[in-house]
Amino acid sequence: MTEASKREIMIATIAELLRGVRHVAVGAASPIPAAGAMLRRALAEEEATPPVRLSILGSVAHNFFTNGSVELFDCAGQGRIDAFFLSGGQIDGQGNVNLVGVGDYPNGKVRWPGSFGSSYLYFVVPRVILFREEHSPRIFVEKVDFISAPGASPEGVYRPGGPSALLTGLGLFDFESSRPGFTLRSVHPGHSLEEIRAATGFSFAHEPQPPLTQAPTPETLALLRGRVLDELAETYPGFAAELAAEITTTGGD
Amino acid sequence: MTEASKREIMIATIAELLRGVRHVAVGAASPIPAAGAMLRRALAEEEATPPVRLSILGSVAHNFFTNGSVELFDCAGQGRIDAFFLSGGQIDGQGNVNLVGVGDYPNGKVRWPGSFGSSYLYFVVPRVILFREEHSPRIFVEKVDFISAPGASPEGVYRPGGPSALLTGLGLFDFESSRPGFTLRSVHPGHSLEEIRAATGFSFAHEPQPPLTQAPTPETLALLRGRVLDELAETYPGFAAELAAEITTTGGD
Amino acid sequence: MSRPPPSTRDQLAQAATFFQSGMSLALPVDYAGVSMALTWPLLASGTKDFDLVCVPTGGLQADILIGAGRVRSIETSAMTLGEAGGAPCFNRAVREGSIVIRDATCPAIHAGLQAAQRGAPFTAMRGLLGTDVLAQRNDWRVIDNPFSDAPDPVVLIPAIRPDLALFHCPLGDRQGNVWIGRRRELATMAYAARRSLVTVERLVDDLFATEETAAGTLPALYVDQVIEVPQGARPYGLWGVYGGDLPALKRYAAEARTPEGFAAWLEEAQAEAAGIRGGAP
Amino acid sequence: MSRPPPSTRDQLAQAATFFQSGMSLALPVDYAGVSMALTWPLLASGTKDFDLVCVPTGGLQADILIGAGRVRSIETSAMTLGEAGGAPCFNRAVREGSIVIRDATCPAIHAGLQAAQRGAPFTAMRGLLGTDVLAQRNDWRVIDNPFSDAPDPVVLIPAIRPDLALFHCPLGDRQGNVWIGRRRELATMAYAARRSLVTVERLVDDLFATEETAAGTLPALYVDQVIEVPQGARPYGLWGVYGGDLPALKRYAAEARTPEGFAAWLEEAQAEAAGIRGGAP
Repeated sequence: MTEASKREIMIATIAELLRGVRHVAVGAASPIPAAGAMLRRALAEEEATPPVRLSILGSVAHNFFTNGSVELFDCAGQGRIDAFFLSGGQIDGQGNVNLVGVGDYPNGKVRWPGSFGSSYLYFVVPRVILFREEHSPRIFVEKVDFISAPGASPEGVYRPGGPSALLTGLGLFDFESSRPGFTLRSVHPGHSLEEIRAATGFSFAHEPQPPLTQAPTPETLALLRGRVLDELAETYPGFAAELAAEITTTGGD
Repeated sequence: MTEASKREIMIATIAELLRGVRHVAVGAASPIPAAGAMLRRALAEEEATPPVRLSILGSVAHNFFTNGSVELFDCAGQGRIDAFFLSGGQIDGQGNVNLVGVGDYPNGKVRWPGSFGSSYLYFVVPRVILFREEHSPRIFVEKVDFISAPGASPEGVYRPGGPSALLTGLGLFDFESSRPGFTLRSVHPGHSLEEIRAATGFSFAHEPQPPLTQAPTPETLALLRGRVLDELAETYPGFAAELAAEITTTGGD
Repeated sequence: MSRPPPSTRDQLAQAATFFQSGMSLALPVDYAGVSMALTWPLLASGTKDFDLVCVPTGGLQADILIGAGRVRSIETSAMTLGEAGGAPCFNRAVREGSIVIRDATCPAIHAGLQAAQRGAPFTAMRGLLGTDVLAQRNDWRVIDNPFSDAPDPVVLIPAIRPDLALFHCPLGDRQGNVWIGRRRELATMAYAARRSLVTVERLVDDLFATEETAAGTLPALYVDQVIEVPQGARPYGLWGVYGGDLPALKRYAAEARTPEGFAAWLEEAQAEAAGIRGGAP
Repeated sequence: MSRPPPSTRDQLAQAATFFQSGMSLALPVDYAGVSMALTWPLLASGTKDFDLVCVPTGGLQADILIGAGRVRSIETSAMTLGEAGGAPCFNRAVREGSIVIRDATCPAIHAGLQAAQRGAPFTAMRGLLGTDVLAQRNDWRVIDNPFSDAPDPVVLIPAIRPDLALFHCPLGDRQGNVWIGRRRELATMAYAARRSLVTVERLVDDLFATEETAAGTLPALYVDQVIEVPQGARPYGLWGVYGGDLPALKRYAAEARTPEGFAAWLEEAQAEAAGIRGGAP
């Protein structure tokens, strides 16, 4: 079997971050998180641990909500969603997420779509995984221009949820809400601490020599390239084809 | 055609009280109000005035709600229900309604089912018709023992709705929220002001010689005994049979 | 009633793992899917001190639980056997002061459950001001509407989060989804409750097979166990499926008028449910 | 798109009686039943100064209305063309400051509509504290939870009561009922709005004929007019019925990048909608 590609490592990392969840929700346009969640579901079956439920928003086939688009938020508010993914146009060192735009609100120089449900879900989903493949100082800033969702909240604010990790194309960070701030947990193969430092606009804690992000075991990789790729192809045919092509040609990037 | 029976007069009176409504809701166990509402719907068609919608709660056939038992209340809160009927174990001279019981709450000597939706609907439905066929001082009291729903509210309380009339087996009253209190508008044929006074535990305004409650016109009576009786038989077969029997045997009581 | 197959009986017996003393139980209104079938394993479990939440009114099932001495408190907008009259055990318990009664009004119960559905701590509602319903509820609050310039008192209802919702509906499927149709208060109950235990008339293969059936389906996510119990609402009817058994309700109303009469009725009903005799309770 | 029969065209023209300048308009999320077909008579009516409420996010339809200069303000949780990218006219209008933007978050919009559905002046929701979304909304309030002993700030969202809801769904019937299936936000929009104008893929006889279809039906009580417009959501898809036309959305995204490009796109689209040429806009 060829080695794991960088995307496969990210997918396997997400599956690892989702260990123990019962229900994970994924946005329709998030193939890597969806793949990670599908891998976690498959692993749970292999390991005979409690089944994992996966809701892909906007999908007709993988969506078992029947109460309209409010149900995701209600469900999260009831504590029935254990994990969710969030991205951001800007993410800062305090875990604040900006989905609205750059510059002075409201008429800044760049306008993004908007906060969607982040201003709520970030508060109530216990394990929010920040995911952004691109890793650059434009995205990872010292301080966001607009807080769509804050990384941490003062005492007294109802906050059963919040960020647990940040995964990028370069590395994996843990979030500590007590500080609040990020700690680099591992660097993806082919990258370095120095590269991550240069690409990150905020300071973060790290060991002097952070370890490499763990590659999936051969068993996990086989599951990903077999069952999970098949499942993925149903909902994300374009992405699944890309992933399959990577595997057969380079075995990595 | 035989003369209108007392029940037919009450039904026609209700149809008159409902003039101009677009949507009236009726409880499942209220055949006389339902008959009045059906007669109003039929009259609106005859008179080519805007159609009248009738929701009979708890009925499968005459219920077009699809959002469970909350929909009646939501619908009323939206201002989409123009008229509703309310009865009471006690009704007092201020229009207060008691559906809970007699004596000291909660462990009084008589317990009735409870307030149902009255504590809300009485506030938001513009034309609530109080209806109780039995007319006795036990029911029509000076002051209710428990206020399930108040007849009037102080200034500043959101109150687009409230009682508009009280119909009993003896007569018809108007309610004036400014006083607040009842005015006897008419006495049903066969009864008298003195009889009503003796049967009513609260004082009410009245003309020295209140008129008789108007009997339905022959056209209205024909509609009631034809189409409305047929409609009624679908939902209230027992009541419709009783009504039909009254018509053919005595032509009244 | 056709005798339930052994698997149903076993499943009903297993359902006992859901029952704990001191639980709050959400029960639906009489015409909208009462799981009468679950009444017997609930009683057999020996659990008690229930806080009942009737959605939004209660009837036979709640009255039996009260008569059997299992109820600590009841929140309801009404207790009635409908055409069969008042709820005898409830009325007796209220007179004797042996249960705590939290009189409500229908939309307040819906509002409280919907607040729990949304994960909100409370919600606002109109009406109620000047009622003794409000005056007696020290767990409700009145605030001045902060969006209004003029004084505008508004009642706040706290979220109602029952421990367990029990109900019966027409269909369930192999994945644990159940079809509630238009009776969406059953969904609200399940959303709001920590767990739900549901009996169904019959099991089908897949309620998500078509968008038509999916539209009236409560997903398995909110349903902890589904048990097939044909006629599981009897003697109540099931909305749109079968009518109620008024003579049976009237018989209950008459017999339960005294504690002794209730005890006799209950013994007979439990024996019948246990399959010792034929016929439904 | 098959050319609509004259009756549909007449009905769409008549729909103009619903439109008034200064109205607030509720529009659904892109995958859940956007009535693109109503965009053209709305523009043709010449009305403007709309306050848009996107439920809970906006896309092509809102962007067209903004590009055409008809929008005064927009309340939304996001504006996007999905895979086709950002909403070009919206982005331009925000940069230029030509519309008022009320940034929200999805559950706040649902909560506001649900408050209106219940006739409540406001409702409570968790989250939002410490966000700039909240900081920028002077029409929202924060109170201390009156049910909590410890300090517990909670956001209150006022009821959202749109003047008109516009949406498209799979089926309508002769009585004016419409079938929304699982897209229950369409019901919430209609409950909350003063009036609703609905296009449907096709008309059937009676949606209350079976409990299966009744379960996904929004009653005529909340629907002021139903117009049969096959493919009425195009180029959007209709959930569970047909997919979206991504190339058409991408073409729009590219052309509307400049005011001139948008104007040319709009002229062509309106001409096509008026039936001067074949094909859908």
